[in-house]
Amino acid sequence: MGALNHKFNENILITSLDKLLNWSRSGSEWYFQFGLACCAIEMMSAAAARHDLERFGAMPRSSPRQADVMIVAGTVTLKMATRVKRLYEQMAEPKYVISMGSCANSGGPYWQHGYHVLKGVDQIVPVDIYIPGCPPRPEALIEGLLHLQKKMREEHILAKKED
Amino acid sequence: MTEQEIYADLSAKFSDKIVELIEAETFNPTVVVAPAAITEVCHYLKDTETLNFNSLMNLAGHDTDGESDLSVIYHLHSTELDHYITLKAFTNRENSEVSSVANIYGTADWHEREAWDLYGIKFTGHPDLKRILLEEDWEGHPLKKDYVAAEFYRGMRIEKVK
Amino acid sequence: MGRLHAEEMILNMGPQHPSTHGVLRLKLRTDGEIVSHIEPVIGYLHRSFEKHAENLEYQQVTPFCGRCDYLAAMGSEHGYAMAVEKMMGIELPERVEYLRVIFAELQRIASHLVAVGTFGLDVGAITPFIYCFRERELILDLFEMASGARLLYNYIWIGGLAHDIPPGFVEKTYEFLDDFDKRIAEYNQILTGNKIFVERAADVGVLTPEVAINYGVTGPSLRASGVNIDLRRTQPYSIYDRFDFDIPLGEGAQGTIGDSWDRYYVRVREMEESAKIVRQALDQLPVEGDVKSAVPKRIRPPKGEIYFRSENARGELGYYIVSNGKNVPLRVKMRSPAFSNLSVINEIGHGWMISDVIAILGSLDIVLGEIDR
Amino acid sequence: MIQSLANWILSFEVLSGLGSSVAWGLSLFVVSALIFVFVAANAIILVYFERKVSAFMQVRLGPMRVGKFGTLQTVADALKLLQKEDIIPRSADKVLFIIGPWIILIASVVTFAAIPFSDSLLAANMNIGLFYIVSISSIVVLGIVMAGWASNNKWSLYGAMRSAAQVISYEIPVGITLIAVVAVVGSLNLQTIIQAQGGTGNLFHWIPIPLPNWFIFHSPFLFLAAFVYLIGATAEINRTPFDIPESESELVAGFMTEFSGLRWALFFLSEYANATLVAFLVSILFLGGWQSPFSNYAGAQIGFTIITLVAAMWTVFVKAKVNRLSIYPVGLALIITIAAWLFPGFAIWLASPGIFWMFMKAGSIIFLLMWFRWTFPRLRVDQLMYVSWKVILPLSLINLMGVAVWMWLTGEIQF
Repeated sequence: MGALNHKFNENILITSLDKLLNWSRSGSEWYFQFGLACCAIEMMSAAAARHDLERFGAMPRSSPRQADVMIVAGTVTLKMATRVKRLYEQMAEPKYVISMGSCANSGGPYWQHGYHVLKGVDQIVPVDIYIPGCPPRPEALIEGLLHLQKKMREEHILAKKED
Repeated sequence: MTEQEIYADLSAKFSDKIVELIEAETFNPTVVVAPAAITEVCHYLKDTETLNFNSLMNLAGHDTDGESDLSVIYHLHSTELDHYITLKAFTNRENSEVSSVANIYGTADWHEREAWDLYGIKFTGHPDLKRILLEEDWEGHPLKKDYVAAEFYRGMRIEKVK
Repeated sequence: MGRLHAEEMILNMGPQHPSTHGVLRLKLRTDGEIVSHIEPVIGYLHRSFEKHAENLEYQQVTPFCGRCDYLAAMGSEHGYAMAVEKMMGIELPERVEYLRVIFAELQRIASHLVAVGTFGLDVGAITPFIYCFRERELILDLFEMASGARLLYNYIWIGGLAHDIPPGFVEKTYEFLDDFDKRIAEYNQILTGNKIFVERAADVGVLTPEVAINYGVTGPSLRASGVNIDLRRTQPYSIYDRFDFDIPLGEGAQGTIGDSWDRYYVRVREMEESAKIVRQALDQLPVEGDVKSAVPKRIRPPKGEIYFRSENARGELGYYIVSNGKNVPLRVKMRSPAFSNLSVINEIGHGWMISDVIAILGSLDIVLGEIDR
Repeated sequence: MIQSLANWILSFEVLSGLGSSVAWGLSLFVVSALIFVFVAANAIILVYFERKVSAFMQVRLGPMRVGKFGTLQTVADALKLLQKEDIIPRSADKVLFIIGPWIILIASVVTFAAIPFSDSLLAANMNIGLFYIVSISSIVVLGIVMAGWASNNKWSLYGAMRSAAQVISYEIPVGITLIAVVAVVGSLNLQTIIQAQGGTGNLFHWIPIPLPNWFIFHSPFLFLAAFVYLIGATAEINRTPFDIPESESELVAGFMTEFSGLRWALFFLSEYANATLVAFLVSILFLGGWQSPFSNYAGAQIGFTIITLVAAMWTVFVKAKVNRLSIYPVGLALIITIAAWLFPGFAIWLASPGIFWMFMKAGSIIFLLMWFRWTFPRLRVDQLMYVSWKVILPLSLINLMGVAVWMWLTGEIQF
């Protein structure tokens, strides 16, 4: 879609086409199976039987190429930060990042004395949705995914940018 | 055998290398050993039938207050005879040097690498002494009391601690 | 013509890999499918628990203990609390001891459920993982009733508990225990007896007792090699001597003693034993007694040091605490079982194929938060 | 069918001006477009079907929010994959990387030309139908190796090498089992294979139990050959328990690791096309293709009552769980039985061979393949080779000899 981005001015056909594309993107958020710490366990139980992420079309993908959403679940240490950045760059373009847990948001409980902890994943990767909690409940992760869907629905892929 | 008997046995065998037996202020009596002699002492503890310390429970570095000497603590346990002993080796702060027990106890390999990584205590005779938890290009040994974190690491800000 | 020696390849099973149970990197030197040397690279989750323990008061360190071993947080908090209580010589009311044993054993079942589930996932069976998480959710409900949190609790304080258990907790736990026994039969039917699972796990990564003790392997992985060491029985702490439960050992039912299948099956049988302990503890639970009566106002352990060991889900969890009389510990070193259990992977993993290395890693049940601390 | 289609096009006066070759070309294009649409639509439905089946097997709900009960889920996935950036790694071998997935898709779609969906509905009535399918479907492994090698990634290289070894070593037992079937029929044409399975006979031509004359009941050796073929075919299309080329837990995503967006969708499409192909082949060769199990409408009525009774007893006694979910299958069977008894016309249609039975059998085989995937763990590479060379190959040889001896014993052929 790179060539068609933001090339058309706003009219009925384009906005409805935008809506369709946004619907399809928000309907199938394949998240990148990428757990770091305690939040990864909550992500696994969110994908398991009781809070089933599959209901929203979210399927775990283990390769960065096929994932759209990178859920940074857990503490990003400095040793891991370079890897997180490289994995983010390997993902295919319309990609989003959910920072799950206060460790990923701002360093969390390790903020004061954590010499090896990166204080917030947004220093290295643009983050779309922040989910507070340590660890956030699976329902909170699902709410984060729904917020991301709402954000995707408002995007304009084909229409010109109004800048 | 109780710790006192083991201490008596050890000081009889290595008279000069065993410094003292600390019993006050501790729940497990500790035998203080000269840092260079740790390997022979552990060999002896492990190989003699009556002692048979075949399991090293824990190996920890320790820095009391940022000025005095660093120390390494070994908690040994014999699974057959079910008795315990704790060894301690003091080493000066600048070039801290302790002889390694990695060839005697397999678990000591990683514990010693961690002690080197976080306390800067070198273990002579260790097969592959390099940092285990932090990256190779990390300066300083964080758990020393007088450690001050660097401002940036590879372009990422480390908040000023303390 | 001799062995066709192909050039060896360094394969990085990198910090991000679906079956390294977190951020562990295995540097495999492979010759085709056969792995000739494994070098685990850890430290990707080093959050410096020990640095925090040197700057926070005794009761503030408890949440960080749970965050090290986030699959058995109750067990870690229980170990730390007992270590400090022994230093201060605090006498706990009976009710607190029983409640702590109930929570520690329920946490052991929950942790083994994750271990069994992810081992099935590593070997390729996806459905048992979901079944194990279904039971784990029931246990997390119980924890949520008591402590308010699902995964990391800060519930076992030094000298007592954060809150008493709500009414209806005991009935719900009985309900869970009755339902749980049927579930074990379900796992045995879908995974334990499965021919392909046995083919993939039996005789793979055999750990001999001497190598295990030398490398400091403890917990179910050690007992699977036939060594009868369980701190709840050999060095009973808390009130474990009042319950009768037996220690499942590896018998090599499907292969040699100490293979991956044994490590898996010891965990399944250990879940039954823990359920038995919880049932007995619930029967003998004293009704009166305030859980916060023994919590000291100011925690200042006397000058000195202690090394206290307790049996966590993964093995012998040791706390080496040095105190100088102030309310901030001088040094808290956590001897984490997974740290030593992982160090044995090269010893038992080299010479096998890549898929076996993954099965062996899964059978060792490692948690990276605890390894890197 | 193409013949009839070409004549049908020529029958229009306005088009009669076209030469017969153009009409012939047009009809060829229409038929191949029809097949490709069938394969694409089938993949869309099967992906949704697999996610729902796996969810129900795992005590969860599966896609629910996208469209009613998640029915539009795969449409949303496909549209999203269209929007994804098309990454070709810089150090990848561009040509192989691009044509790899296309070769796999073309190889798996083209084989549908020889599949007879019903006695009149088939693309090309080739007299070498079976041989054509087996030879074309072995090109798939070429595409996999190409894709795996081209993406210059150690994981995909492993996936490609594993799949090459696996598919080649399973071609042989599958081929020998097919020879066993052809030995009974004497022709490679799939249509004649199905026609040879009409009517009812007794089990194994020997035990007097009235059963449809399918090859699975032809002789104990062919009965075994059916399962040998199913195992070999599951291995050939890389589905669990033989899915080591794209095993998630070991090789990240196997040979598909470096593919993103639409290119990866082609892999997904061809995986399900292969699965459907195998399901059709099993039902054609062993379960009598579009033959109906009941010889006449009375048979249909009695047959369906038995099915309903068995389903009801299974739900009430064996599973002992009568809830909203387990009532649906029993209810469906009940409705069909009542309709069969009330309307003889419906019963006659049920008893007559047709596309309904073809899709019923293929659907049940696909459900079986999915059942395998969500229960079995994965075999290791050398165990997989052991199963192929030491277990299935000798078994298929024995089946081949056994079928011949059996036919001689039961007097089908005279020496």
